[in-house]
Amino acid sequence: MESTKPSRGFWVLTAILGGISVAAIVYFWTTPTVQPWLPPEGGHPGNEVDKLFRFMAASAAVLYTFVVGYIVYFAIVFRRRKSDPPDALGVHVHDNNKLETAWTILPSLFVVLLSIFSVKIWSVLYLQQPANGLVVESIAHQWGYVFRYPNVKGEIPEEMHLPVNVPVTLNLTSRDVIHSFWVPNMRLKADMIPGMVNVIKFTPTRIGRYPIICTEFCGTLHSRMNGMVSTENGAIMVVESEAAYQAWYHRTQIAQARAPSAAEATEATAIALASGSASAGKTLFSQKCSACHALGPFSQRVVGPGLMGVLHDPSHPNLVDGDPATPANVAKILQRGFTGSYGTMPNQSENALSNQDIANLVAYLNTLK
Amino acid sequence: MNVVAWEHILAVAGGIVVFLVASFALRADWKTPGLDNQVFKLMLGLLALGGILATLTGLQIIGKS
Amino acid sequence: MAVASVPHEGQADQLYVETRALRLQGFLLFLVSDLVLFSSFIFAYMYLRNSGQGWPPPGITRPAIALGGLNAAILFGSGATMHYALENFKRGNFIRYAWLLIFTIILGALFLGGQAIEYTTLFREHITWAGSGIFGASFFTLTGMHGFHVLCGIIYLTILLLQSVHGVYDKQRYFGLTAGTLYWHFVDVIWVVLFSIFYLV
Amino acid sequence: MSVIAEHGGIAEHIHPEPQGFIRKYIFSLDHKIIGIQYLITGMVFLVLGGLLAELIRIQLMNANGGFLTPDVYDEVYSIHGSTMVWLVGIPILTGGFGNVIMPVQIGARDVAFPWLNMISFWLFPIAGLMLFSSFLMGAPVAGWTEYPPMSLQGAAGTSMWCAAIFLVGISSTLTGMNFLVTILKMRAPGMTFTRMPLFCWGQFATAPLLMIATTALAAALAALFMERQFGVPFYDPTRGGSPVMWQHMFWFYSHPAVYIMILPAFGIISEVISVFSRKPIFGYRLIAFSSAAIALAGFMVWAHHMFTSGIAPYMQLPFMILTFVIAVPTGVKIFSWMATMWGGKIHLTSAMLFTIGFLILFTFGGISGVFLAAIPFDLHVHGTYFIPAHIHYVLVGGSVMGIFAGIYYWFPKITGRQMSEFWGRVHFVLFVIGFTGTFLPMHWLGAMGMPRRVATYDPQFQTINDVMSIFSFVMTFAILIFFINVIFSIRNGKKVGHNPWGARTLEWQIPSPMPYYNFKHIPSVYGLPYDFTEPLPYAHLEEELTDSPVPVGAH
Repeated sequence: MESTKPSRGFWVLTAILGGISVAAIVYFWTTPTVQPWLPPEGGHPGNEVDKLFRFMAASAAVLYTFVVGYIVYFAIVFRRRKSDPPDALGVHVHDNNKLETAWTILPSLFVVLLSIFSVKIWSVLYLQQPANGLVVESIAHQWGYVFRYPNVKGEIPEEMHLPVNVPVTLNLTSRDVIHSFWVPNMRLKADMIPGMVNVIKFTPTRIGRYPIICTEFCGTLHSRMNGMVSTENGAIMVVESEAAYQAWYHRTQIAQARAPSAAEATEATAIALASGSASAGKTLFSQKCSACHALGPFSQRVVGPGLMGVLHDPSHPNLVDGDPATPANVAKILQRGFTGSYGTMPNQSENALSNQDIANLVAYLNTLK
Repeated sequence: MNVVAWEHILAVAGGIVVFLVASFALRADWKTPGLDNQVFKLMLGLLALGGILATLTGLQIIGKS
Repeated sequence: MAVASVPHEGQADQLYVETRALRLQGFLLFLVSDLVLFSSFIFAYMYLRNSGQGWPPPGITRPAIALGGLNAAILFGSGATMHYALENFKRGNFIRYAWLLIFTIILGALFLGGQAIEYTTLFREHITWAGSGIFGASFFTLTGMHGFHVLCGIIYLTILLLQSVHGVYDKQRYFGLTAGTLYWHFVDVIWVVLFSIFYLV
Repeated sequence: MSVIAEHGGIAEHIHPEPQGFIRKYIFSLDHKIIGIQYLITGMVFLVLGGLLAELIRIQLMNANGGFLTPDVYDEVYSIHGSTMVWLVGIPILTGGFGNVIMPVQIGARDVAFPWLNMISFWLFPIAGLMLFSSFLMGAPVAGWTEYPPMSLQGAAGTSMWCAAIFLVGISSTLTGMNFLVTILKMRAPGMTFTRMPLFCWGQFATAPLLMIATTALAAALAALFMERQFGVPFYDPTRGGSPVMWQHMFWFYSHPAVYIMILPAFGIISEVISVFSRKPIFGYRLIAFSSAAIALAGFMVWAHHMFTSGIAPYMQLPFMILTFVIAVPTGVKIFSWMATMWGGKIHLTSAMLFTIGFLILFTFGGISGVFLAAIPFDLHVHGTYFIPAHIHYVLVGGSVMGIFAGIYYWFPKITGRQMSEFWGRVHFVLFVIGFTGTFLPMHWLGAMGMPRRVATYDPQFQTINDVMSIFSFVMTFAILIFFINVIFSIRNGKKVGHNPWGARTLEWQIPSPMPYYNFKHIPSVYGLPYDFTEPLPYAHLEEELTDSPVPVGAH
């Protein structure tokens, strides 16, 4: 029976593997960018994700170096040699409680460490993003993205402009099947699910043009929702200076205002909204509206979106048609009906609403906060 | 007496009977060994609960239409 | 090494005892997987119910509680009769066993009848499986699945009754009856849950 | 002997072997025949799924596609994934190896319910045919996960897919029940849980997963089928349903499903590594119990597949941390296997090479799994090529390497002949090279911005995709060598005795191929089967290898 003590070669190997590990840790600790492993980083909290990546990559390198190093070493050193008798046996060790405890406790400690670190980054992602800033909505469809901006009428296809260093709240939903919104440079992703609104909050910090990519399979032309900056194919996120953004914004505002939407074709008569009664509106709502609209947040969609806080929700400054959420614009939708990404709603006559009914409903909706 | 009232009365009566029978059976079986009997006991307990629910429903204490 | 070469007295009983243990465990595992099936649909129901559309959703009336309560009492009652049927069989009281089993089958059929009345009432109000949103989907799927289990149970118990009339089971070997009772109790107990979640909360 | 007569009970009854071809080989009740049927059918589907994979790789050799239309491409990868999970991984590892080896290893003559076993098997090829027949009516396109509402829009084949997977699910559920009762009730006298071979521990941990998780999937599939065929609203958001609900139900099954495919492979690895290191498995108890721990924890982590699906941030945290926790028992296993190799006399046979390959590749897959569990990083790589990279590392680098190790290891037991060791080594080298070249770059591609399930992609990734495709041909070539080796060895392999590897578990103590009745006398067990310095811990095995007839009275 051979000795159960590790040989000198084992310790030499351990030293070599330790050296490689230290090199890996130093590399991931000090390398200025994680560029060869991930695409260039373009904003906050993407930079935080990179920190987690460095930590995990360094730990993984250490662990994997040791595992592979030892396995290969054992397979070579402890192989059966030609000189061994055919019935030669290995060292009969069944258990080693100290060793087993060690390699149960150590990974557990590492898991605790990793959990703490991940939860910290998680809280940066979800809890510590500034609430103010630009609110943009993106609605995916087969096969593309459209974007809505505050006070810009209608929807802008395939190109999203953002000012640099301004926090962004992105409300994501879909018109048909599940899509996804991924900007690799921002390290952020959320699925765009019909009937649900998912939110991403981030701050772009680097000017550039970044691809927007759909990562949930969405049908025949799913591959086309794969933004490629090199070929200008698919949707692009353009991060530009504040001045350039403002210029684009005003240009777009004017261009979009000139393009009349189909709903505008019918002329609406002005309604005296001041005369509305919220209590009458409440009754009317349960009769006429509640089959399609929940009294929940915007994201709670039945047929149309939820209407809780429709006039007071800072994360939805726009109505579904892209106009700002004002009582007059709500009345306009009730008069004209709506057809668009968020579904179809009948107009005033189809819903059999009088002008007074509309005033009542608007008064009621204004009380929902 | 309309149909609904009869339904209530029968539910109360049935519920009480079920509860009593299940409780007695549970008490009688309490010490029986074996995997199947353990399962039976669990089932009888739930059945007694069902009896209570049916009774309370019949008494219109719980339940929504 | 004279292996069990000659079947001797009691060996058949040994065989029965051992296969019974296997079959009992197998049958209980089947019930467990059936329970998981129901639980999955109950999870789906709870998930949809809490998806913020209010419950019952607008335009839906719930099934009548009075009939529901009576129906529940009938099914639970059949569980009690089934239990005593098995008890009587164990004690060798065959006639009483047979009557209790028949009574169980009748109660089961009554339950299905009540269910049919309930369905017809809902259909009359145009509440259907596919046409009434998540209420129709979850209510008819779950109660329908349960009703199918009751139907299978009725057939199963009828077969057991015929078998026992033909003397397939005796005081020592009645695993089929144990399994039938387990199954019937399982169907009852599932209804305790379904009744609570559809009619009571 | 009387001891055995008392303890052995029904196990002493041997029914006469059926003689007709159909009863003996087609509708056999013999667990070994059924297991071989599973293995062969699974291998057939492995070939079909592999060919589909090659179609995918050929398509991706050009960034602009062109080989297949996008729709056909979507069908191909959907069926590839479904085949590999449900018709290859699960049936081979549970129905295949579990049936052939497990009852013998616990000292039983068959599984608890042979009829049920036969039905389980026959559901599986039928379901496979149904799955492939969906190509005729427009196969499903939304990947093996079939997320609605996309799957609600899919062609008629999607309903066929539902039905096929439902059938495979029933087959799995029945197998799980059967194995659970077999292991609980039919172990030989003295075969306590702490003396059970680790392969049986793998099967024992897998069986409840098969039984419970699969039933949950059956419910999800039934709801999808009803919605597609009868318009019952469960998942369609415009009618009040919830597409996210499918994801919950699907992953409640499919996360345990990957453990269904890895726990038996862990078992195979544990057997092989001990036998070919000529030393006892290190830390038997820890390996056995960590299997059970992994199985249990596997039920509590499903939502880590859904971090981007909009579940509340606070709900995500427990899933992330529990997923990290699973790394601990898995790590413990890897370390124990390494310690088993330490100080051994390692025979570098093909089976052992595949085991070493398993350790190296699976560890990599496990580590990338920890990356994916971390929510912030998962938000970046979810739905990209990082995911296929990870799953192929754990399922090909893990399960398939385990399957190959198992086949090289147990081939002499099943056929009485040995496979060619030389071609086995060639297979190993080419397979590992091809595998690494195909799947290692996928991690990088995903992290850099290539989404999965695309028929065309950004041209900047074309070179690396071409390289990957070429390596995938190497991998296919390696598998071709393996199949030629198998077919050649069945007829012309070197004849070997009943125990060519000097292994100590029960199946190696009886003749090869294993006789119909497995054991003339049910053995008694006195200890663990891993201690090579001790005499065999079995009694009443003396007559197994002699020509003495099977006991007459057995019926």
